[in-house]
Amino acid sequence: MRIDKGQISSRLLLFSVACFLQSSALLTAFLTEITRQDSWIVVLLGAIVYLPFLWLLGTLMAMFPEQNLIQILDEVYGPVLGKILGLAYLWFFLTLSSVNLTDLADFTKGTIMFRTPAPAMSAVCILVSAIAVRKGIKLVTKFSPLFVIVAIVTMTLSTFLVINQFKLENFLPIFTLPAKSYFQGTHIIATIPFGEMVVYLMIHPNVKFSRREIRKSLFWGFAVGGLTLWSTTLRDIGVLGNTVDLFTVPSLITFRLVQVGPSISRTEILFAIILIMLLFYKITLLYYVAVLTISQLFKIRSYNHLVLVVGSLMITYGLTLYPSPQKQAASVQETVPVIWTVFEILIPTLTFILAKIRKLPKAKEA
Amino acid sequence: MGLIIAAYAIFALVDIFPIIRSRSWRCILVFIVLFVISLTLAILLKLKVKIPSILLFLGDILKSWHLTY
Amino acid sequence: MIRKAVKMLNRQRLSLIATVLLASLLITLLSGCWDNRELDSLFIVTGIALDKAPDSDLITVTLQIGKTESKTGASSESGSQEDKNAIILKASGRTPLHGIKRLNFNSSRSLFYEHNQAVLFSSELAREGLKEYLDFFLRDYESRMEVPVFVTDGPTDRILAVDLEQEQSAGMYLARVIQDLSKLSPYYKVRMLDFLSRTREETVSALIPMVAAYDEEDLQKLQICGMAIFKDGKMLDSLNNYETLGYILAMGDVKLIGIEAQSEKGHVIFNTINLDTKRDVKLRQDGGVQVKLSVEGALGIGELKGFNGMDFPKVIPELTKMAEERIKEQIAETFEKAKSLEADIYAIGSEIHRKHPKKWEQMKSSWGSVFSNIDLTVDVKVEIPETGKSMISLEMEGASHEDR
Amino acid sequence: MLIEFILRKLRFLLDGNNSSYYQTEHKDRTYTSVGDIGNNLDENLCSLKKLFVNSSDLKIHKFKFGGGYEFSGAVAFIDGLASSSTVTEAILRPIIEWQPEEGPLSMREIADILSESVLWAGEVEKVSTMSKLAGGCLSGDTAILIDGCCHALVVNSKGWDKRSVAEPESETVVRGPREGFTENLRTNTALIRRKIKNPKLRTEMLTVGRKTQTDICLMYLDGVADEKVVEKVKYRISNLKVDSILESGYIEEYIEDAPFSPFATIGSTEKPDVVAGRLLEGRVAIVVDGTPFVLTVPMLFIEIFQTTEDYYTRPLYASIMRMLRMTAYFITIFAPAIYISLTAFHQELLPTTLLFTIANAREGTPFPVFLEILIMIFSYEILREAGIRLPRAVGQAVSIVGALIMGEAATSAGLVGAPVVITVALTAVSSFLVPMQNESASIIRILIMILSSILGLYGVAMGFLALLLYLGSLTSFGIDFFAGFAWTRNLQDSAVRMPLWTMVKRPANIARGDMTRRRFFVPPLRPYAAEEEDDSEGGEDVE
Repeated sequence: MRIDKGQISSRLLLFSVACFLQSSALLTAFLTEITRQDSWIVVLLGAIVYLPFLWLLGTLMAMFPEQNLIQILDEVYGPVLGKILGLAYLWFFLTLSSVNLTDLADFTKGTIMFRTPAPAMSAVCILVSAIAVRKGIKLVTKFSPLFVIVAIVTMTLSTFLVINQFKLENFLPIFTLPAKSYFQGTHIIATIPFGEMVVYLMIHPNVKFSRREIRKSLFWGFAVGGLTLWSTTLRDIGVLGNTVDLFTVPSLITFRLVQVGPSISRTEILFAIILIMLLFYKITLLYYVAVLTISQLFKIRSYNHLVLVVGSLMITYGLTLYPSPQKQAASVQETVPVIWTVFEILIPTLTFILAKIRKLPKAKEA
Repeated sequence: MGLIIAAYAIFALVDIFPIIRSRSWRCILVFIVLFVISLTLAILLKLKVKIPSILLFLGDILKSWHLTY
Repeated sequence: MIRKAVKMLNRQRLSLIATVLLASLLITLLSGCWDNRELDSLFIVTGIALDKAPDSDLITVTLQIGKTESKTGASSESGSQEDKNAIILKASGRTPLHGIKRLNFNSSRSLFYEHNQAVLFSSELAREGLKEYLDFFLRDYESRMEVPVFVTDGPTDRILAVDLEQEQSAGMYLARVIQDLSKLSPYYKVRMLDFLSRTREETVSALIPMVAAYDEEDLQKLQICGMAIFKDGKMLDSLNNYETLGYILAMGDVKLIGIEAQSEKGHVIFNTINLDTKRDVKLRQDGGVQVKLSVEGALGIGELKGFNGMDFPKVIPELTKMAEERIKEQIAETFEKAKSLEADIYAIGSEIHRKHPKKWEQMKSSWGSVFSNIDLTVDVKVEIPETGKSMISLEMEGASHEDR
Repeated sequence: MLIEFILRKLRFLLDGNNSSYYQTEHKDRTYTSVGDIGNNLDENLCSLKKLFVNSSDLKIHKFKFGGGYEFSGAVAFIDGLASSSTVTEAILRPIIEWQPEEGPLSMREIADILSESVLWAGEVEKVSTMSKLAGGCLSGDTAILIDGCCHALVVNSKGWDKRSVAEPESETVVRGPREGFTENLRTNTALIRRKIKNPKLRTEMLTVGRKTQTDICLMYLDGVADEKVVEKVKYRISNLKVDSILESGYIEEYIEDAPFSPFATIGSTEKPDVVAGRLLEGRVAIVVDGTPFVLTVPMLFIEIFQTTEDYYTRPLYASIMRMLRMTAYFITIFAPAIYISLTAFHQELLPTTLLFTIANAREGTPFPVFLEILIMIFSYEILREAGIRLPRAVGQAVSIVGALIMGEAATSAGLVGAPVVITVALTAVSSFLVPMQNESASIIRILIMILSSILGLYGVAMGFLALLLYLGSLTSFGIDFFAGFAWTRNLQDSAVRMPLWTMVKRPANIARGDMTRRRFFVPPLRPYAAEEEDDSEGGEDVE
């Protein structure tokens, strides 16, 4: 019983994955506070650490091509436990989308609109992304090629504009930090930007691709997204050097330093707007997944009437999550990675092993 | 305060009639539950009531198990 | 079929009514437009200056506002001081923000810092230390990181109130001057970010260009007169233009600078085509530091005087030797001054910190003394490819005739 | 009374079927209940007169014919619609001069003989009901009734005076054919036929509208157009239970996918070469009698930026012009909004000198920026409408004088700043580069201006995304209206117009059948290319 009949091609999925990762370029701010100049190494490590789980994600999709995450859970863990895990994942997706939404509102409030209340901005964002979510997966992922190209062009343009302030020795004191902070940095990177790709377990039934193509498109999307993320961190460290941990959003300060002749300066607003559009894409995708999970769990046929309600819940729930940015920064660095690991790595691996033991896909074919 | 009530009333108007017309009890139930939760949260927030955040709560539990950094 | 069409129409009509209602509510709900600041309700700040209050231990904050006069003859805002093209607002307070907040009471428009062109500190204030006054510039959203910083030789309000005929305001004039100077070498322009990052490194001392106002007949003029040396946020001393040249040559990446050389044979001024310095810092076993500066580059002859009776092939090696002597002498001179003040203006400390972090831990505490007895070797290799339009100067004319 | 109204509305909202709608649908079949043609001529004539009661232009002429003038008949036609020369020459004269051979002839044989051999007219139809006879008369044919015969003959004698083919005002062109469609359906279909001389070009006739009985002709290239779209168009048009169709605009509203959207999802044009071009790309053309505007379905968003000249001029220049149109479209929608957000919200984006010039201009102007721009745009819309409505000569003068006085006086009086006038002028001029989307652009411009006056650049960004998503959700007859930036193969003709010899395939999302437009051949750059070229098997073979 597939709720959204929309079918998208595997190339569109590739772009959607790439865009999904690129849009979390804002979150590198949490990382640089811990691993200052070496954050670019940590991003690399995080990517490598996540690769096996990416492979696992691909195999799960190959094993259950027609069922999304909730149905897989029902089948592997049985109806009762499956339902409970489904509810847990529902909470996870809802929290994920509302955290990102509040992130967007706070980022805009922090950079462009200082006195506008954050819920006003998230309300507008929800209204606009509701247009896409109501229409289904086809529209949500329809413009992902555009966003990927815009992200890459912005990244290269901004690096080019700031190149004259790029000092190689800003990277220099390498490996001077304690080992614990490297482990913590890798853990953050592996779970927050990359781990969230578990969301695609809900979307893969809507994608027309053969078994071999699944891993190919997932991997290429992961590569493009990860590469852009990595080069953003490189650029920020190269320009800011030792002051990188001083600022809340380092890439924004890099854009502030763009000085091309007397007239073109202070262009960080334009770059901020582009970052907002990218984050908008990620929020729309998470919003769509949250709505899909609810309607899948409660077996509702047409989900587009629930869209606005879930949106309003996201706004209000998001406001209760983090009373202050300091608490948010602290929790993201310490507790959130652990919680996310449970959902993004432990449960999928468990499902994979159980499915292999009970040889489940075979039962379906028989 | 009034604005929030007006906003919620309007977007309920958008969705309630199609749902009732679709006659699927399950969907109506879920809609009402979600609507009530988000409305109460909004009103509580407006009244500046301190709502404990789930993420921080989970964080403290994990801290007590020394699982965090 | 018709029922389905009608149902589709109903749904569409309903959703249209609802969206229109939602949009209208959105407008009323959000019509607060919080961030809306009309242009004519703003004072556009083009220069901020901090100064020591004459009697008490407070500081005076002087804001220079770009004056906007409307061509249509509508009422123009009268500033507190009649001035042709800039309004000067002054207030005193314990900290910059404290002063500014008091300003808000008597000015009809809100202050707008985004277009600030220059930040000036008076030298007395600088001597007492600027660290505690920097926090406003670091924290405020609207203060830009790439604003150039200056130290004024004397009270700042005289600088800001200077009435220039060409530029709109002194702040803009200073920004233009620094922009041109940075074409000579990037180390002239000190931005707020550079100043902050250097003050943050305790061992490294920052340099800020100094500005002085001087009177020429009735016109007032502004002039950059060297650099002020800071250590840990406090101003120690200043380098005059000549010594600043030595510092610039030591840091490298120099263009268009004029170098003057004098010897018994004649006098010459070179135009630098490009000069770059490679710095090689080595730690000696006994804890001392050995710095080797190798300067290479190309110079063009700007002006020749003397050298009578010498033909061109002999003049060139002579000039090269004079140039190399001159550059070495200038760099050494400034280096001596820096060593005497124990002020590491060349950021050698942070270089050691980057290259040998472990050794740096021990040296950090006693870096002042270590720096003061660094032994410096400078070797300069220069060629002179360009001689301008004419090869030989008039005095040299006579010699070439006889040879032939 | 009020409560009852509310209850009815509630019941309508809750159960959704608007029951009241069905009771009012009366059957409008008054004139069809007249019945069949009888044997007696006078009876038939008086029922015909009863049908066309007091319509003075119905002409009925009785005559006698046959060898000894023993048969009597009558001719009925509408004066003005039927051309009198055909009525007299092609119908009356042959009947009267007809000398029947011997032998008794039944009335039925007479009718057959008349229709096959005697009449000189091209199209003769045997009709047995009065409604068909009346319909024939109304569409310009002549009806022949014979005493004693229960059949009547309807002869094609259409001949009203038509406008000649002229250059359309709305789409002037520098290079390319200048002929435009006229109000007459047959001339329009003929013009298209002359462009595409191919038997596979189907023309299917439909009549719509109970009162107006307008003729609609669907034209499409069999084998190239998508069958599903053709079926959908036919289905939607034939199921139109409407009273009247006076212009193709009616049809456009009735059958388009998104009735409430400001964007037109059905293309309309006045030039046959445009219609021919679109038919070759696999589209369906709807020619409506009585209007020079022919609809082409399905329409894509990209067609706004495609003009006919793009394909007639050099590809490089055409591509640059197309990009210019795209930027113009962006400017006409977003320029006022961006101006508001720059001057009212994010002043730090402007360079300092520019900021001071704008501040000087805005010093002392009474209104906030948003209101100022709204007034100027509102007055511009008034001027534009005045320019169109007035007769051509006066119209031009009004718009120029109005713009000058309005702009100049407002600035000098200090009501409006000069930069605002410049922005509005720029928006106005760039909206003329995309004439087809003019009305939708002005609506969306206002919405985005409101958003930007509330949330500044963030509002503009959200407005842009909403517009993008809304366009993405529109479909025109099942085909994505705005495929923009999607990874498709027919990017060859979107932002850039590739040279003709590279555009081998028809647009993938529209055409279905025979996809190759032309065999891929190397452009005649090489001197000897012409000789060895054997263009034997072209795009499609003509059986």
